Amino acid sequence: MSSAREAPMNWSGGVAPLGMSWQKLMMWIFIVTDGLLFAGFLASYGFARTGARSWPNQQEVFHLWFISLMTFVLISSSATMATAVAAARVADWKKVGNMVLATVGGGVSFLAMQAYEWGGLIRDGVTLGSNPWNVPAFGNFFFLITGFHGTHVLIGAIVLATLATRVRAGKTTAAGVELAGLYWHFVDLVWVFVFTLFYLI
Amino acid sequence: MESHESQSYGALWKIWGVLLALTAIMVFVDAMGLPRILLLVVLISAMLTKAFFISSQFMDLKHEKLVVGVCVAFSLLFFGAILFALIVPDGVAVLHGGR
Amino acid sequence: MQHQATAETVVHEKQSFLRRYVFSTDHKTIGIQYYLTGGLMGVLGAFLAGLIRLQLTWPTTQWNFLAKIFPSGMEGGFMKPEFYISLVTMHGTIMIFFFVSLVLVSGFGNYLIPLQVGARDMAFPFLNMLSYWTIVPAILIAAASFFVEGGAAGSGWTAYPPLSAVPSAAPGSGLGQTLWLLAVALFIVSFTMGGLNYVTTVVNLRAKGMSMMRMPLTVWSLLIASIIGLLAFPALTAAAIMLLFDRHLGTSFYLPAGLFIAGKLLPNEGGSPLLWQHLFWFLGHPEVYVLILPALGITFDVLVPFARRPAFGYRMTVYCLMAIAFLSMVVWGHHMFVSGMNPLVGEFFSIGTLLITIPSTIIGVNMIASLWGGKLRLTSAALFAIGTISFFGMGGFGGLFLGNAAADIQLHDTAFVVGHFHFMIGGVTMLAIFSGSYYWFPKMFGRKLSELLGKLHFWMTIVPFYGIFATMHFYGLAGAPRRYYNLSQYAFLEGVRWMPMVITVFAFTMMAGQILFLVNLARSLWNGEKAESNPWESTTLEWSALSPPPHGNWGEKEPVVYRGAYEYGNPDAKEDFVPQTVPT
Amino acid sequence: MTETGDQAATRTSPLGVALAVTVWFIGIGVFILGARRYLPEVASEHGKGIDVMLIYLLVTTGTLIVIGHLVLGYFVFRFSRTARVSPTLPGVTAQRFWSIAPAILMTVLAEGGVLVLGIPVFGQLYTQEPPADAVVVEVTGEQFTWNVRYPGADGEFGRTDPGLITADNALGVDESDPAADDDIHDLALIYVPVNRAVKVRLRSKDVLHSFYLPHHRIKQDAVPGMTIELWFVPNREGEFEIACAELCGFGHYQMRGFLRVVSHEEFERWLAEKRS
Repeated sequence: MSSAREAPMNWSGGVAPLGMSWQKLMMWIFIVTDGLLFAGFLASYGFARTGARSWPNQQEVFHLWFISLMTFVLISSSATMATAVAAARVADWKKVGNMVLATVGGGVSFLAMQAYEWGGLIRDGVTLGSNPWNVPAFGNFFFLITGFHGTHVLIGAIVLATLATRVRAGKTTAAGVELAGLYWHFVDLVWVFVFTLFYLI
Repeated sequence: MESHESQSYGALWKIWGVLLALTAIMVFVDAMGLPRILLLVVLISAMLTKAFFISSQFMDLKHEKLVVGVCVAFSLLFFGAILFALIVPDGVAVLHGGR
Repeated sequence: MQHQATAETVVHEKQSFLRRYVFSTDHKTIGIQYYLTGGLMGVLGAFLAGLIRLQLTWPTTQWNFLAKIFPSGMEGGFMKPEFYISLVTMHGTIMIFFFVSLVLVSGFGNYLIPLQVGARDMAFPFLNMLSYWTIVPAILIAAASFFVEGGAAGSGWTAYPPLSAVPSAAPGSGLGQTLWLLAVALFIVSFTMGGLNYVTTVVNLRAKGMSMMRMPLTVWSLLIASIIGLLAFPALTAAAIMLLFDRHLGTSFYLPAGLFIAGKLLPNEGGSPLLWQHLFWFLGHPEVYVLILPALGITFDVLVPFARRPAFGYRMTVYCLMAIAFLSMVVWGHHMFVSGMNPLVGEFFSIGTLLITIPSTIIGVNMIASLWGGKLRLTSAALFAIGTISFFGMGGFGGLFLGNAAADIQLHDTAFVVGHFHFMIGGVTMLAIFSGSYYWFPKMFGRKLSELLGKLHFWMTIVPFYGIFATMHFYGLAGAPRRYYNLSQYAFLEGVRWMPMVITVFAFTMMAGQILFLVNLARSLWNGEKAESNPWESTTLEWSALSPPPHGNWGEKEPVVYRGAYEYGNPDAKEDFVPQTVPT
Repeated sequence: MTETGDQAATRTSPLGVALAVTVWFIGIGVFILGARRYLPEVASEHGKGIDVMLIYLLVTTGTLIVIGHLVLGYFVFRFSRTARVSPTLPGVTAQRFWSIAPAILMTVLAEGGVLVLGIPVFGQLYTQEPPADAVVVEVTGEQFTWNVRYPGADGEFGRTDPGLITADNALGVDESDPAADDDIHDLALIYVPVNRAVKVRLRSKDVLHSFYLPHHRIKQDAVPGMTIELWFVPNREGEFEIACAELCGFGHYQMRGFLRVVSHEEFERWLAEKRS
């Protein structure tokens, strides 16, 4: 019988075996699930791009320096968020508040820049249906993927804004800040892949 | 947890610098017009390095138990990769209008 | 167990009726809500199946009473072909997503996980309630789609584009298809919320001493099932979003150039239908195991207490469940051997698929071996559990044909496939649901189901089931394609014309049998035989709680686990079983 | 209901017997039914290979189903009448053995089967080049029929363009293309000579279809945007049915066509009269 050959109870209730609270674990699993959603999009994009006879040269389509600037903003916001989490651990709530606000600022400006980029491309005639280079898949996947990433940034910004107010009111915990931080870093992580796979390659 | 408190803000901003440097390199390499295959190698390795830094340093996987990081990385990278690897051959078929 | 005496004292907060029975956050209430909702959908799905059988057996007969229910689909009492396709589609969708998933994974899962791991509730009860109240609109939308312009979705539960992507391609591809996508999307959201809860609960909220290798196999299988679900569903989410874009925003993810549908040329360009098939089956195949694995776990949990022997090869079974789960994530392509997929990839998928037979066979052997040396108590629950073993064998060996690329060329999309997956995600899961119901009903409602009705129900389920779906295997071997509104014009089926009638007769016999179960449920809810807290002399944790368990499950003192899940027939125990809570 | 303790003395349990008999009956019944021949009579060269695969699977799985059910039934019969649970618990070695044995069995049986019998046939059908003298025919699925086209004397199909599709130009053939002049068109009817390779160019105008020849063990989806080629050698004269095996709309069941396998002479005669 299996249980007979088994070491005595190897952990007791209440002690998380993975060393993290269920909230944090749940957030991590959610991140994996959501990450696989983007994996699905990016794999499809790989499929479409392999199947496409030609693909627009991103050097000409995008202003890469501008995209790099967006990346810079997002990475910096990620850094400020990490600082906020670290500050929350040592209960430096004033710093937390400022850093979270800075992060929200980063997120909002990223969204603004993305809106500007979309506007520019739409003016150049890039739509879901067609685009100047006759590669519909390009427009399709561009708006789909960046759009979904943008939505995630928006949600993150809203979450962080509420978090900031709660910090001001002193109604939040280090764990809470950490959870919000995890999500925000995930958004940044996704952008790393989108930036490389869609804008550069 | 102790390890967290001992961690200085400076360390985080070092990571920030590294990430920006990597980004800059990627953009620069992309503009250099390397041979395709080499470009892919450089960009993807740089991308994964960035991902590693963000997840381990910012997302604190370095302070979690190893199994967490392994599971997350495996789930995302392996299943992402297998999805890509097994549907792209059909992309080629579509390109040539048939098998 | 003295803490039971004080159990009621824990239920201190007075809840309004609404909080207690409708918007309850108690995992037991939610589990029962799921169970009943799923059961309702099961009845609806069976009704649709009945209509399908009517059409296939008497293609030209007039059914006036049906004309009243479906004025457009059954105009003048004659079934329209497009309505038939909608029936096939919705029967599959409802049975898979809204019956088996709901009852087996969500229903039993919610009810049993906290009780079997010794938690007071799910990790995040509110999210749990949310996941139930997300599935309700999904169901309403799916049911409503029958009555919209063009009828319900008509592209099969696989919803292959372009048929599903181009509204003009089929009557059901209009609003019906949109609603279908909406319903499935909501289901995914709900499942994700549930899955997050399952995994975190099992990992973090186990009782003192409940190490992983002491968990009942039900919990193991539900844990593994929710993990692969969480990993696989995003692909379908992505696919569904792209399909919605194609349908409503003029994109071409799945639509190649030069489509000429309903008399006009479509502007789309640059996509491929193959993409959907890949993304869909990347979910679709693991989804099958999301349904099968809990069924296997439950079967073990029911089999063992009635064989009065420990589960044979518990550890190996756990490892096999894991192996199946992993393999199931990387073999989706065996649904696409003849889809135009790259043949080398196809061969990879074929070889990978047949690897699954190895852990599956081991599990089957362990199930049979669990009876060895025992003293069978043939209650209804045990009967159904034994039936499940037989079904698992039959369905599993059918899988050898379909996983085999060469054999699949002949069998793909024939009735053989229909017979096969009905044995697996129809039969194994359904019998597991029944055995689980007879086994845990006393825990859920404090009363037993009638054994007499239960046994009648068993005979009227298992025999007709074989009559239906074993026959379907042979109908498929004879080449009969699936999803056909009428096969009478095909001469190559002359030899097997008798089969549809046989299938139909058995089908209606089986449906009649299921009425016994409904009667049994209704009757036993109010005046079934009263059951004490451990009527079956089982060892697992849920039986140490009151029947039905109070809010908070355990009274003041949480249980402590000292031993494995299945200590039956223990020679050095005064009774022949030792509950997990008995100190060593 | 549940007989507890030792009430269940060695008396036979009628329910146990009944269940055991049912289980035996099921296993043997399935085997007997499965032993009958349902497959449509094979009419192509590679089809023989597929039949070998199918029969191999029927025999092996059938045997396993019978054995499994006999054992299960015996266990039910035997252990529903025992007085007390056997005191000896299953040993580690026994559990190991019953895991390793099935593993080896299935590896040999399933993997061996597909590697030795399956993959070669599948590979021949999908990866081998057809012989040079193959009769080329283009089959284009549409809701709800099959358009058939032969390249004609020049052996080249005329260019098609979906933009040109009209009521009487179902394929949108570009008449300005000289190669189109001698193309031979037909609807849901394919003429091929016996014992000569037939190369099918499979296309679709609208949605997915599946070109299904039950007697020739051929099934291949027609995917819009792709031209999928497959070839087979019909080895029996006669008229065979074509069906659609991929849900393509409400008329799915109506996509019936015919494959006429005729002698060389008759095929040539038919070609000649079609050309004139």
